[in-house]
Amino acid sequence: MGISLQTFSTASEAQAALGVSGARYMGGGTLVVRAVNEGDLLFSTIVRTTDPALSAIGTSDAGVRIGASVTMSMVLAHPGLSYLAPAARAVGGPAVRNMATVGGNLFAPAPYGDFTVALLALDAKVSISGSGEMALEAFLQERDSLGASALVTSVTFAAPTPDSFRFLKVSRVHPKGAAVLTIAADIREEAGSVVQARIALGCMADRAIRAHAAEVALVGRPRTKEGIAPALTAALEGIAPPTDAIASAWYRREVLPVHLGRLLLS
Amino acid sequence: MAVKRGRGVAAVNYPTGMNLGGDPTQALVHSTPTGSFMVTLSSVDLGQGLKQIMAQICAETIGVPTESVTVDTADTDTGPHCMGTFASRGTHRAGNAVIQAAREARQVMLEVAAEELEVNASDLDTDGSGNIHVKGAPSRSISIFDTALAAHFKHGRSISGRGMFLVPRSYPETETGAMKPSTCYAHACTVAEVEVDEETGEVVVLSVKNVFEIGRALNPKMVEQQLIGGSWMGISHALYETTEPYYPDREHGARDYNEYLMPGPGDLAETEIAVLERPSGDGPFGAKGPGEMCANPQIPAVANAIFDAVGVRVDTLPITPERVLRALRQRDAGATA
Amino acid sequence: MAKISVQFTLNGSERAEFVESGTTLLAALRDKMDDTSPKGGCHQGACGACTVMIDGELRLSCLTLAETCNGAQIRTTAGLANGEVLHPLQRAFEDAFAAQCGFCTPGMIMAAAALLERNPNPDRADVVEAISGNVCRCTGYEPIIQAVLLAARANSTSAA
Amino acid sequence: MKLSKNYFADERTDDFTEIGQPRPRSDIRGHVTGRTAYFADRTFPGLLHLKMVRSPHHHARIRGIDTSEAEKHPGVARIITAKDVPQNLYTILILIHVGPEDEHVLAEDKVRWKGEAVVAVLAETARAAEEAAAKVKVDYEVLPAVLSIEDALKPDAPIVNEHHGRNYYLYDSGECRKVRFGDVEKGFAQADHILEESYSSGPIEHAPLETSGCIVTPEANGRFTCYTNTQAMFFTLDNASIILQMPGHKLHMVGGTVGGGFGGKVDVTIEPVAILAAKLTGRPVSFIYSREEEMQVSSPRAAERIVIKDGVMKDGRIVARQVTAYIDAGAYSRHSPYGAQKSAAHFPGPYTISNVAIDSYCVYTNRTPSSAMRGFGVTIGDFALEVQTDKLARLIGMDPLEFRFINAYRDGDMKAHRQPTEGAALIECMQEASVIAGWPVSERFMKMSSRTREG
Repeated sequence: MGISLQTFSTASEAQAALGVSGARYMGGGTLVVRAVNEGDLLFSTIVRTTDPALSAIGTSDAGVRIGASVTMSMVLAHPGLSYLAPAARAVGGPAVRNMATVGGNLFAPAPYGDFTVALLALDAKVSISGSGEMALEAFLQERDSLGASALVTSVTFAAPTPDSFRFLKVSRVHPKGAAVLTIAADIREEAGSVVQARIALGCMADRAIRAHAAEVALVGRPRTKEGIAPALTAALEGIAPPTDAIASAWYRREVLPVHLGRLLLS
Repeated sequence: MAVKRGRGVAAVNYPTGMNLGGDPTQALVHSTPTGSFMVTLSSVDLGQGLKQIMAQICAETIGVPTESVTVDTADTDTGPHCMGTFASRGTHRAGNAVIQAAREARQVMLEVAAEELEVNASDLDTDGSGNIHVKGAPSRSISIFDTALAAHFKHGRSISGRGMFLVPRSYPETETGAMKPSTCYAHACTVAEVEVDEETGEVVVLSVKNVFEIGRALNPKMVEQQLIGGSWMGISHALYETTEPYYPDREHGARDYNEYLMPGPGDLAETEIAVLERPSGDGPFGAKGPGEMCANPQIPAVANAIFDAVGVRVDTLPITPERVLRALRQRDAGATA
Repeated sequence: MAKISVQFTLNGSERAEFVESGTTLLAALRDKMDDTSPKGGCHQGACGACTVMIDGELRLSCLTLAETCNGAQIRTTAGLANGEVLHPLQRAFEDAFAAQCGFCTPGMIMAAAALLERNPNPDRADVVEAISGNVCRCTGYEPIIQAVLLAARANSTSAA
Repeated sequence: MKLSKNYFADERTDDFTEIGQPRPRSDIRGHVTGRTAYFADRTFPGLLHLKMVRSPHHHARIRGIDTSEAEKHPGVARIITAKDVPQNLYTILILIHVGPEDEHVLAEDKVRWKGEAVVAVLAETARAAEEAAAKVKVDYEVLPAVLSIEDALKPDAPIVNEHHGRNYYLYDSGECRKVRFGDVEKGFAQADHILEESYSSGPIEHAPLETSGCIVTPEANGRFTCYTNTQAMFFTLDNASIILQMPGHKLHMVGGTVGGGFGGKVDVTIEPVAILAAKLTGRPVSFIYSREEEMQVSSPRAAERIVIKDGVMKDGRIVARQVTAYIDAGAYSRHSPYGAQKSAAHFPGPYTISNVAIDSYCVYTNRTPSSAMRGFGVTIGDFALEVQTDKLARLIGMDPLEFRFINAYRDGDMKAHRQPTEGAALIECMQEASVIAGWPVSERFMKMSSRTREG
């Protein structure tokens, strides 16, 4: 059978090609080519697009749009996305960051997908070729049932206010290591108390999730040791951390409140 | 953050070689017509630098510069038998074989030179830079280049030698276990300093101070390489490595370098190394095998330092944050009970 | 099986070959173009031994399909030296005894080269970050970090 | 690095011209230019790729193997099963008369660990080999598996390996290698304190950057050249010769620089089947472990369980040490019977103790066979010994470093395995450590010497 690569100049053509059985979309190749190398026989056609729209980053007052083919290095290099730099730097080493894409990261299973955790805390929306926009949180829940022909073209979100966005990746190995857990939070404060909170967690399920209960528990309270205490407890609600080679479910659950507390108080 | 510091010590020894099965290595040495030397082995260079060390050993023994010695190895058509590169035996076993072969070759070389200079071979010495001279009379000399040419084309001599190092097999005595499992022993002592995060169980190794006694540092820079790398591997074993993190459960075993945990370049302990040399009676120039030992003392030293820091013992390797945290929980439960 | 033509510049030389579709750049370089300096340590993108530069950017050749490189400028460690004159990084790796088995060395040197081209005066943290995608099992990394810093110092001295 | 030349200066001459010189490595230029030749840095026209079909079960009976669909797959050159291997049953150490043969090159009637080699598929491309491997049908009857040392040693445990007939290696000394020195019970009776503690470890991978592998080419003269990264050329050649029932002169092993070993390349699981494949197809064959195979299929350092019971006096002397060590060999011996024996000789560590009893077991489980690794038979033992030593020191309220001086072995001391100590230097290492680590010890320890019992 062998493998064949099909390259299209537009996303819509690529999306059409994905309708064929045995086709898989390739972003930067870090997931798909590895699968080929490891003898994954579930696909035999690789589809990609060189559509420049997918490699574009747009920042305006209306919001931020990052094309699905934008790499982590491109995010790092963009002066308007400095708040996302820690999340982009959390992905792989320099060579991987030159390849790994924002779109691909949305499909990375735990303990990977650190950038997606950041996007989730920014309440990003995902644009899918031919079927419009959906909230990232919903996308993550449904991504496995969207079908092979769903082609993500971009993510959009409103930029956080200065200093409202926080990101933490805990790994065993530094500076590059798979995550024990990842936390991103967009915390808005007024007059000494939290008025809006979005917290996203990586490695607390098989994919990134929102910590809604913790967000609720944080609003209206000061960002102090006592103030955040209910949120730290609430963060454990609804999590189902995986056990893998990096850490056990038990350990991830035990240290989540510790790291969340440190991030919120930093 | 509740971060505590502690330090721990460990001292170890390590046997050179594996003579429970007999432990042989052979070497051949010969000169080319123009006085370069070839060492032929079947021993394997794994990156520890066996080729370079054998060249230095041969050069020292014959009395020539290392650059003039080529080591041809890891080929069963040309190289005589070697048990293998393991058990810290490469330098010691192959080195001894090379010395024996090189001595024999040197003797032939001096005999040829003696005929050329019309003196006794026992009156000759090498100057280490390619010449043979009469002891006490440096002007009466002949180059090794000319000596080799004369051997090949005039005297019909082969400047060559055979070397064999064999530690005879030791059979353990059934009842007492009396045995001679190895020859000389290398030694080490490590002091490790750690920081333990009591809330997460994370351990940072701040520093390791390693002292190694290795018989003889045949090439100090290469010794240093191996000792630094070994020290890193010891820390890695202590805190990170396993193919089966939930042994004996076989699930979740590492499949790649992301899942198989080892300290990255951002996790390095400040590493200090001191080397002592107590030459072994049977080692090449007194050398022992430090290749394995150098990764051992860090493991218990780190474990002991963790205890010193937070008062808990983790007696299972690797000492992961999870194991430390569980032990801390147990400690705290015990304290309140 | 379908053969695809690939054509790119490898260390300054125009190269063209037919490869099977789905062939990685690593396999194309090693099996078709006699450049075995990139090593296949994992084929998973997790060890860095296959690291090369494509159009000036660091990439993993094991995760790059050869046919996506048409028209590209590819550089490997085999092309770093200028004849007998070593690249400063190569010299520094020699001087600092920064290689043992040598298998990670070509990838490590490419990662370091990408750093120095962007940042001629890196500090230790920059070097650590730059080589973070490259695994070494022998050296414990410290000699490698020292070698890269040494090369950077040598560069700045020679430029002064 | 500091060369501390003041120690043992009277036992050395340092008047060498080549020895002791920090010469550059002869291979370094190749390393930095990417020109060092590793075994896989070769291409051959018509090269076939070998992909191994492996057991998905820890323990299972093979009821049947159907390769008919795989054989028909495009690009497949040959399928190899157990019946193609001339001497399928082997064990590595048979060369030094350590048997019994207990492992199949390719599984016959049973598989005994998850990952065991069953069928070798040879195809024109790696992809075709993967595709064909997926079409090999093996009918397994899953059997109860033994996954831990504890379970293996239970009286009613399923037998892991019938060639041993029991779940441990049988030495001439019985179920374990024994070392007996003095009278350990008498030692315990006289001790002020007894401390018994257990230690354990998980399996550890060598993780060399270059995975294990070889490329074999059939030569015109009927010989086979095997480019390999084995750590032991003749071990590999001689075992291949036995397995293939092929005289040694037909085989030519060629190494080169190996991309890291650490003991992980001393098994003979790759070359024999690759040489056989080259013989059966008449074509060059490449068999290189994937990284996942290197991690999970190649032998790791064994998991171990070590129980140490010590008797110690208030003044710091260890008067009795009993060690029971269990090495998890996995399903087959490989080098483990030797490792357990090396372990027995290593205990009780670099200390002089009058009463010692060591029992070292090599235990079989339905796990990836373990084998040699840097520090074979010693590394985990040293962890246990030196943590135990720390506990003893704290038990009697003594500085851990000073405690070690009191017990350190010195020249002339008889070791437990009845070899006199020679060339000891533990004391001097500790003295130097005391200085460089700023960990002061009493003056009397700084005056001690490994060369004399005085002080």
